[in-house]
Amino acid sequence: MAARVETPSSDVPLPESTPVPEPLSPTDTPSPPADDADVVLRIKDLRTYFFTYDGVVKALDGVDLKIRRGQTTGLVGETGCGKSVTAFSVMRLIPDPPGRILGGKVLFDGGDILWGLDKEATFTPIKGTNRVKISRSFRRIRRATERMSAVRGRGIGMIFQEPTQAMNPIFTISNQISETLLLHRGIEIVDGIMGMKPDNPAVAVALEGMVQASQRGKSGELRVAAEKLGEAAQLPSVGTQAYALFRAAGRDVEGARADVQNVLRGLKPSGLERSYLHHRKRLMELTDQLDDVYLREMRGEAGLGGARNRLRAKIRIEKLTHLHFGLWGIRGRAKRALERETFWRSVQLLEGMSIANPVQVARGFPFELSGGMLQRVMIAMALSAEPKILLADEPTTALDVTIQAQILELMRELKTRVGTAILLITHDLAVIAEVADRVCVMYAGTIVEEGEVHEIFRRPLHPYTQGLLASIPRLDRPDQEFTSIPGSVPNLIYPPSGCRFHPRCPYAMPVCKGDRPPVTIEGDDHAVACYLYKGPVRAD
Amino acid sequence: MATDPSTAAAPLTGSPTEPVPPAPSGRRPNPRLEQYKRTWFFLRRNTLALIGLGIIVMLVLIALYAITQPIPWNGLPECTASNNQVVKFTETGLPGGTSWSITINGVTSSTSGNNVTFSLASGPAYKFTVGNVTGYHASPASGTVNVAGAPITEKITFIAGGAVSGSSSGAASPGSSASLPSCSVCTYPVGTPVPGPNCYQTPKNVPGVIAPTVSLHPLTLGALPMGSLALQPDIPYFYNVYNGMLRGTDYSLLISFAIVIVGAFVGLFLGAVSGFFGGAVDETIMRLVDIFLSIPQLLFVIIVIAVVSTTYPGGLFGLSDLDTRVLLLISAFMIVWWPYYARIVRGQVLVVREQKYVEAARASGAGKGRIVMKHIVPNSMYPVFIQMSLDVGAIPILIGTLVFLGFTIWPTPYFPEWGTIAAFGTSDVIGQFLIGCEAGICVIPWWQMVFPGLALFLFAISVNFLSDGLRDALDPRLRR
Amino acid sequence: MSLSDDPNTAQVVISTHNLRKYFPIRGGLLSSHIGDVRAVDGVSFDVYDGETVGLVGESGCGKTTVGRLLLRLIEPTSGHTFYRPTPETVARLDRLYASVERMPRDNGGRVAAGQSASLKELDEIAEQYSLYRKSSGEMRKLRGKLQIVFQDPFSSLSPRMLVRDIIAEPMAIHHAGTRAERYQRVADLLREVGLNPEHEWRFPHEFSGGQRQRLGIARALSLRPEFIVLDEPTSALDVSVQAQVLNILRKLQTEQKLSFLFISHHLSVIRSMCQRVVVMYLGKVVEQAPTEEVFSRPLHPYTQALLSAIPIPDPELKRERIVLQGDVPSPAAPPSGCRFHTRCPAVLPICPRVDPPLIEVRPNHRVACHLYPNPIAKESAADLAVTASAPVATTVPATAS
Amino acid sequence: MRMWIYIVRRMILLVPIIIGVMTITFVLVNALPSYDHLVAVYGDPPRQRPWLYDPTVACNLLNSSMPADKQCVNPYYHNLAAPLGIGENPVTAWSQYMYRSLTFQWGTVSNDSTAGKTVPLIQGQEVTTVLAWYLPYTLELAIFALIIILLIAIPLGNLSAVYRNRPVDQASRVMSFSGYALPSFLLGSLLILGFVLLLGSGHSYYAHPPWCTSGEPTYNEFTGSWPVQACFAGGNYPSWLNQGVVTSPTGFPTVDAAIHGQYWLSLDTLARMILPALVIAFGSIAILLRFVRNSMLEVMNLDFVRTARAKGVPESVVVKRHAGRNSLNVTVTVLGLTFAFFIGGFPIIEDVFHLNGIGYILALSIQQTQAPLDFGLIFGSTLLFTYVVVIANCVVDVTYALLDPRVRLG
Repeated sequence: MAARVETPSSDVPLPESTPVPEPLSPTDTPSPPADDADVVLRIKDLRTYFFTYDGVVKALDGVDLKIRRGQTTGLVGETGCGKSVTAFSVMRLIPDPPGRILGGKVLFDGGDILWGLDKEATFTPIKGTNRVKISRSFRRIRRATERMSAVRGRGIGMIFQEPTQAMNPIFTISNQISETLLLHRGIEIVDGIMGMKPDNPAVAVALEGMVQASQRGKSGELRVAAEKLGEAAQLPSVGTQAYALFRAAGRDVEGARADVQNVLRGLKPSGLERSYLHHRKRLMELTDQLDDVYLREMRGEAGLGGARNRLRAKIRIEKLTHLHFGLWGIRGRAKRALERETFWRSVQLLEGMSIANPVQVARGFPFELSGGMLQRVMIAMALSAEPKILLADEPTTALDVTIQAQILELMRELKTRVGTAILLITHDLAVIAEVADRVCVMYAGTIVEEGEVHEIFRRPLHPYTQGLLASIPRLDRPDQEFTSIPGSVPNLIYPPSGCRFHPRCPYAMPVCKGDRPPVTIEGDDHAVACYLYKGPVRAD
Repeated sequence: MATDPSTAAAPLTGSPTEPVPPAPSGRRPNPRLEQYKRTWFFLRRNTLALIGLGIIVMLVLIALYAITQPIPWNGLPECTASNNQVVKFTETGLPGGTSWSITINGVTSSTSGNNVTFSLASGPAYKFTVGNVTGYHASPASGTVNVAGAPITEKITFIAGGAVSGSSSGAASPGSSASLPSCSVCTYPVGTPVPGPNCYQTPKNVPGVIAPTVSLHPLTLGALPMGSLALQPDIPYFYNVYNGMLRGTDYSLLISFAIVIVGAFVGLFLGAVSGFFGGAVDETIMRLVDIFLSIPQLLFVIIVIAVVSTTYPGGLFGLSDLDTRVLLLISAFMIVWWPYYARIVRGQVLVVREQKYVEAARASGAGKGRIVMKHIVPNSMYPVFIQMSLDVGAIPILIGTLVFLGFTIWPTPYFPEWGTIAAFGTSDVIGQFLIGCEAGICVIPWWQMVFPGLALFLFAISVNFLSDGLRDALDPRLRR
Repeated sequence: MSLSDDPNTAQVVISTHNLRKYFPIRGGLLSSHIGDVRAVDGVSFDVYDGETVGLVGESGCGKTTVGRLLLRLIEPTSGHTFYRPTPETVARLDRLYASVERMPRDNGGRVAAGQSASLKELDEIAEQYSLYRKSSGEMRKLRGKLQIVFQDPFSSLSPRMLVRDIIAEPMAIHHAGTRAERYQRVADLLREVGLNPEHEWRFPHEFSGGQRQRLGIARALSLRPEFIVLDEPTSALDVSVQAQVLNILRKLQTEQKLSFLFISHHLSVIRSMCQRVVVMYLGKVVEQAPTEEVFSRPLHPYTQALLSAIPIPDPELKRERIVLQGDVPSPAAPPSGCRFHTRCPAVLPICPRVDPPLIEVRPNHRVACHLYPNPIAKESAADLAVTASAPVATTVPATAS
Repeated sequence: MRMWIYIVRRMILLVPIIIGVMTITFVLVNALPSYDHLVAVYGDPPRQRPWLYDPTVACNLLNSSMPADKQCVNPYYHNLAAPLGIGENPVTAWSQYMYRSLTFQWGTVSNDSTAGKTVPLIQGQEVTTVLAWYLPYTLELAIFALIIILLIAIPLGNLSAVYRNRPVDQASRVMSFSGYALPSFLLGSLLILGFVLLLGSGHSYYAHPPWCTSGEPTYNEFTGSWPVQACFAGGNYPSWLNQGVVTSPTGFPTVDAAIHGQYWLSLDTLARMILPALVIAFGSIAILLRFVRNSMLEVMNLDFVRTARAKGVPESVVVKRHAGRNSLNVTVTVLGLTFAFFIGGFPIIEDVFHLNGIGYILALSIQQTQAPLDFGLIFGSTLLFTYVVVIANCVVDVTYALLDPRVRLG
C-alpha cells in the first residue's frame, strides 16, 4: 500500500526564512465554541500556500472568519489578498498541486471540513537546499474529496465571478439545474413522482379553477389556481407546467385544458419504471447515509471506517445489480419522468429569480444568455439545494453597472426571503456598503479588520481600511484629490514581517516589524489587528 | 498557479515613493538568462525528457564521429563469404531505365540499372555474353572473367546505333572500382564443423545471413558486430549492419533536419502571411492547406518522386544521382509538410495579432513588416519549435516506410540510412518466415530488423520525450 | 458642433462627426452579408486642447470602438475625424453638417441636387483635415501626436521585449534621436510616471498591474503626443492603485497640456477626471454635457438610471434607485426608434418609431430623447423645467457622510 | 434549420478541395512523359501494335507498302492523345482531365505492372472498377481500427489526465510516444514474428486456420484475407466471395460470409483483422491520446468544472459528464485532422499482412524497380484515399457541430 507518492512537482524552492509549516495538531477538539450559536461557519487560522517555481506563495496566512446565520458577511480586499482563496479553501477547491492547505480549521455543521488534513501530505525540507519535498497521500486526498460531497452544494453553495465561464457550455440550463436538484433533493423528487395522484378528483376541480381564472384573464388568479393544481396532484411542478401551458395558449383555454389533461395522463410511471425509480431512490438514500457517515467523521467520531466501507460496497452492488435497466431500455423512459419533473422544478426556481421567461431560459444554452441572466441562473442553481451558506465570489464584477444593480437587488431580496447566510467576496467597498451586514477587510492573506458594516464605514480603524475608503473615487464628492495607498500589494512569496501592512502604513512603528499584531476588540462587534489600538485581545 | 488569480502576486514592490530594491549583485541582470534557467528547471524535473535529451546528444556525437570516418556511402563494406566471389558488370552508354541483360555460367540477369552482380565460386574462368539491346551494341558483347581472390568489376559500354560488333575476350582484370573496402568473412553451413577463426555459421547454407558477431565475454566485436544484411538470400555478399548504422546516423539526422527546417520555413512564412493579412490571402492559403492535408502524405511523396524520376530519369539540374534524389526527397516532403506548420502558425498569429501590444505598435505608426518581424513572429515561435522537434523523429520512419513499400528512392538498393536499413531488414525477415523455413533449421535473422528498428525507435521516442518536456516547460498553463 | 462658449481661447484638437462603424455579420449558405453590428452609429463630438472628455457607457455600447476609430486603428464605415481644424473650419463644419442633416432626401436616399454644394465643401475640408483621408505616410507622422493607453495592462506590453525596448519602440519607429538619446528619454519617462529607471532592464511580467499601466502611459508619452485616448486605463486596477495612475495622468495633463479622451464605465472616476462627458448607449450618443451638468441634472432616462445604479460606498445612505429591467439589446439587432425604449422607464408612444435627434436643450447640454422635444433657446435656459412625464431624477444625493 | 445550413455549407467547402486535389493530380499526370501518361489512361499497348503510343513510327508498320526506314507521324497516337489534352493548352487539358475524373474514368490497369500481374483478374480493367472491388475490404478494416482507436484513446486519455504524472499517466505517455516512434511496418512484422514464435508456425495458421482440415498448407500471396482455397468445399473459393469480380451482395467480406450463412468465415475474417487493426490503430492512438489528455487537462481547469465540483457533483461524474463531454469535441477534431495519417497507413499494413484491399494494390503497384510504374492505379488509389479523407473530415465536422450546441445553434 504505497499510499504516499513522492511527487516531483513539489520540488520547489523554499526560501531560507520559511519554516516548514506545521499542521495544526489533530488533538484539538473540533467542537464549536458555545458562545456563538449563531455562527454557521467558522474559519480558524486557515493557511493555504501555493508552491510555485518562484517560491512559496503564502496566499492565506492565518485567516479567522465567522459567518453568522441569516447575515451577509462581506469579505473585501484587493487583488491577490487571498479572498477568493479563502472561499476555495473552504470548499476545498484549491488546485493541488500547486496549492495546498497547510493548516487551520473550517468549522461547519459541528465538524471540521479540513478533518484529516495533516495526514494528506508530509513536508520534508531537502537538506542543504532551500527546497521542500511534499509527499502527498493520494488515497487520503481522494477520500477527502469524496467527503466534501457531503458539504458542497447542500451545505455550502457557491457562485462565481464569470457567469459565462462558470456554466457548462454544452448542457442546457435546465439540465445543469436538474443535476443539482437530483443530487441534493433527489429523494424528495422521486417520492413526488411515485406518490403523485393525477387521478385525484381534486385535480379536476383545480384544473377547472385554472380554466376559469384563465377565462377571466387574471394572471395572479391563474398562478394561485396553478399552485392548487400542483397541491392536488401532490406534485408542485405540475402546477408550474400547467401555468406555463395556460400562459402559452393565451385565449385558447380549451386547448390548454386538453394539454394539461394530456400531461396529467402521461404522468404515472409504469411498473418497471417505478422499480427503476425505487433503485434510484435506494442509491440516493445510500449516498445520503454515506454522506452522513462522512459528516460524523468530520465531527470527530471515531471508528466509522467499517460503516463507511459497508456503505460503499452496498452502493457498488446496487449499481451493479441494476445494470439490467439499461439493457431493457427502462432507464431512458424512467429518466424522462425525472427529467420532466426536474425541468419544471428548475423553471420554478428560475421564476423565483425574477426571470421573465423562465421556460425559454431553462431550455436555452448558456451561450444564448447574457451575463446577468446567467448570474441569476447560477444563484438559482446554488440555492436549489438550500444550502446553509452561499459563498459569492465577486458575483457582480464581470457585469455592467445596471445589471449589477439588478443582481444586488436580487441578492438583497433573497436574503430576506431565503435566509441563507452569504459570504460576499468583492473588491468593491460600495457593493459591500449596499448589501453586507458585516465586513471583513483582508490584506495580504490576513484579516485586518472585522466589524458591523455601519461601524466599519463610520469608524474605520485599521490604516489599511482607512486608506482603502479614502481612495475610492466618490460620485457624491467630486473634485477631490485622488488619495492612494503608497506602494503596491506585497509579493506574498516574501511577505513583510510582522504586520503585513507596515511598509505602506503611514503610522508604522518599530513594533509593527516584529510580531504579528494581535486582534483586539474595539467596541461592539468590531475587531482590528493593529498595534495602534490597545483594546482587549480577542479570546480565540 | 495561473488558475488562481490571487496567487498572481506582484513580484515587485516598487512605487513612486519607495525605491526599488537594487539588482542582486550590482551588474546588469540578464533577463533572458533567467528565462532559460526557468525552462531548464522545469525540463530537469521531467526524467523522460532528460533521457530523450541524452539520447539525442549521443546520436549527434555519433553522427559527428561518423562524418570523420572514411566510409563512403556507396562503398559500404560488402562482405563476401570466403568461398564465393562477386563479379560485377557496370554499364555505360544506355539511357536510364533501359533494360539490358548479362548471361554468365548459364544464368541470365537483367536490369534497368547500371550494375549487374553475380556471385561465383572462385577458381574457374567464366564466359559471359551481353544480351541484345535494340538500337545499341555492347562493347564487349561477350568475354571471359577469371574469378580469383578479389571481387571483379567488368565494364560494358553500349554504343548507340549500328549492328552488334564482334566479341572480345580476355581475362578481365579487377575493375577500377575495386577500391571499395571489403571485409571477407569465412562462412560455414549449419551442422558442419567450424573451419577456423573469424568464421560464422549461416542458416540454410545461405552465406548471406550471419548473426551478430559480438561476443560479450570478453568483449569482442568481430567482423559483423550487428550481423549481416542480405538483400537476396542466395547471393554470397552482404552488408555490414553496424557500419551501415554508423554511417546512417549523419545521413538520417541531416536529411531529417533539412526536411523539417525547410518545411517549417515555408509553413512559417505562409502561415504568418495568412494569419496576419487575413481576407482573400488567408482564404486561398487555408484552402491550399486543406487540399494538401487531405492527401495522405506518404502517397503524395511517392507520387511526386515517381513522377519526377520517371520524367527526368537522368537527374535534375545536372546534379549527381544521389544529390538529385536527396533534393527530390526534401522537396517532396516539404510539399506535404508545410501545411501542418502553416496551420499551427496561423492559429498562433491569429491570437497574437489581437493582442493589445500589436495594436499599440500600430498606434505608434509601426509598419506591417515591423509588426510581423518584431511582434508576431517572435511570439508565435514556440509551437513551431515543438512541432519541429516532433517531426524530426518521424522522417526516418517515413523514409523507411517508403522503402519497405518497395519504392525506389536511393540510387542503390542499399543505402546507409536507418529507415532504409530497417525496411530491408524487416522485409527480409518477413519474407523468410512467410515463405517458410525448412524444418529444423529455422533461423530468423532478427538482428536485421531489431538493430536498425531500435535506432529509429530510440531517435523518434527521445525526440518525442524532449519535445513533450519542452512543451510542459514552456507552457505556463501546464506549469505547476 | 462647438460647445465652447468662446472658441478662440481653446483650440479643437480632435473633432469627429457622424462617425459610424458597422461590423458586417456573415451567415447563411454562402457567408453572405446578412447584417451589421452597429458598433458606432453616428457619433459626433469635439475635444479641445488641454481638456479631458469622458466617454461613458456599458460594455458593448461602442465606446472602445470610438477610441480606436479616432486614432484610425480601424477604418470607419462613414464619417470623419478632423485633426486640429482651424476655428474658422470648425464654424464652417458646424454650418455644413447642420445643413446636410436638414437636407430633404428623395426616395432613393440621395441628396437633392441643389444641396450637393455643401457636400462638396465638406469633402474639401475632409481632404485637408480628416484623418481618414490621410495617406499612410502622413498618418504615420501624425501617429506620434495621437496615442492610446489600453485597458488590459497584461496584454498591452509585449512579453518578449525589455521595458526599455517597449518604451523606446515608438521613438525607434519615428527615428527620433539616436539610440542613446532614446534610452535616455526612456529613463526620464520612467521617472516621470513614478517608476525607477532601473526598471528598464526588466520584462513586463515582473511588474504589477498598476506598474504595467504606468509603463503603458510612458510608452504613449514617448513621442510627446497632443491627444491620448485612455481606454479604461484603471478598470483592471485595484482602487488603492487606481488613484496613483489617475494622479499621474492629471499631473501629466497640467504639465504637458495634453488632451484626453477618457473612456470608462466608472462614473465616479469620470466625474473627477473630466470636464465634459459623452454618454453612449448602443452605439449612439444619448447625452452630452459638461460634467457638472450631467451629474447634477441628468436629462436622459438612461443617464439617470446609470447614475442611480452606481453603488455608493456608504451604508448609511439609503436612496431610491431606478433599476432598469432586462439586458442591453444586441447591437446586431438594435431596437427601432430610440434604442433605449425597450428598457426605458418613461417610454412614450413615439419612442419605438422615431429615433430622437441629439439636440441642445440647455446651454451646452445635448440630449437625444423624446421627452425633451424642443431645442431651448439659450436665453430661456434658466427657466428650463423637465417635462412632467420625465422621471424626476433621484440621482446623486447631496453629499452624505 | 441552422444545422441544415451548416451541413450544406460544409458540403460547398468540399468543392474547392476536390477540385484542388484533382488539379494536383492533373499537374503530376501531365508532367509524365506522354508514353507513361497514355499507359496510365489506356493501359498497355496491345501486343500486336507495341508502337501504338509512339508519336512517330516506322512507316511500314502503318502501311506495309511504305519503306521501313522512314519515320511517319502515328495517327493512332494523336487520336489517343487528343482527348487527354497532351500537347494542347493547359486549360483545355485541365477541363478534359476534370471531366474524366468526375466521370470516374481514372485510367486502366497495366498488364505488366506488379499489381497487374499479382492480383488476379485486374489486368486491363478500369481502375475505378478495381478500386470498387477492393474498397469494401479496406473500409471494413478502417472501421474496425477506428472502433479500436476510440475505445482505447478516449478512456486512457481521460484516465491519464485525471491521474496526471502518476504511473497510469507515465505508462500511457510512453505508450503514446511508442506509437509515434515505432514504424508500423516494424510493429506489424514484430507482431507476426511474435506470433510465429508463439504458435510455432505462424504462416501455416495464417493460410490454414485450425478449423480447416483439408488441403495442403500452401502459401498464396494474395489471400492473406482468406484461408487457402483447399479449406473450402470443393477446394475452391465460393463464387460469392469478393475475389475480384463482385458477385457478392455487399462486397464486405464479413457481411457477405454472414449473409451466406458461413458464420465461421465471418469470424475468421474478423480474427484476421485484429492484428492489422491493432497495428494501424497504434499510431493514431498515439496522437489522439496526447490530445485527449491535454484537452482534458485544459477542460479540467475551466471554471465550469469548478462549478460542478462546488455543486457537489462526485468527482467521477465531473470527469465523465462535465469534462469528458467537453473534451470530446477536441477528440473529434483531432480525429479528423489525423485521418489522412490514418488512411496513409493502409498500404503498409495491407502489404505486411497480405490483406486484400486498395492499400495492398497500391503497395504492389509501386513495388517495382523497372519503369514504367502503373500510374493509373497509383493515381486512382491516391485519389480515392484522398476522397475518403475529405468525406471523413466532413463527417467529423458535422459530428462536431452535433456535439457542440454553440456550433449547432449559434
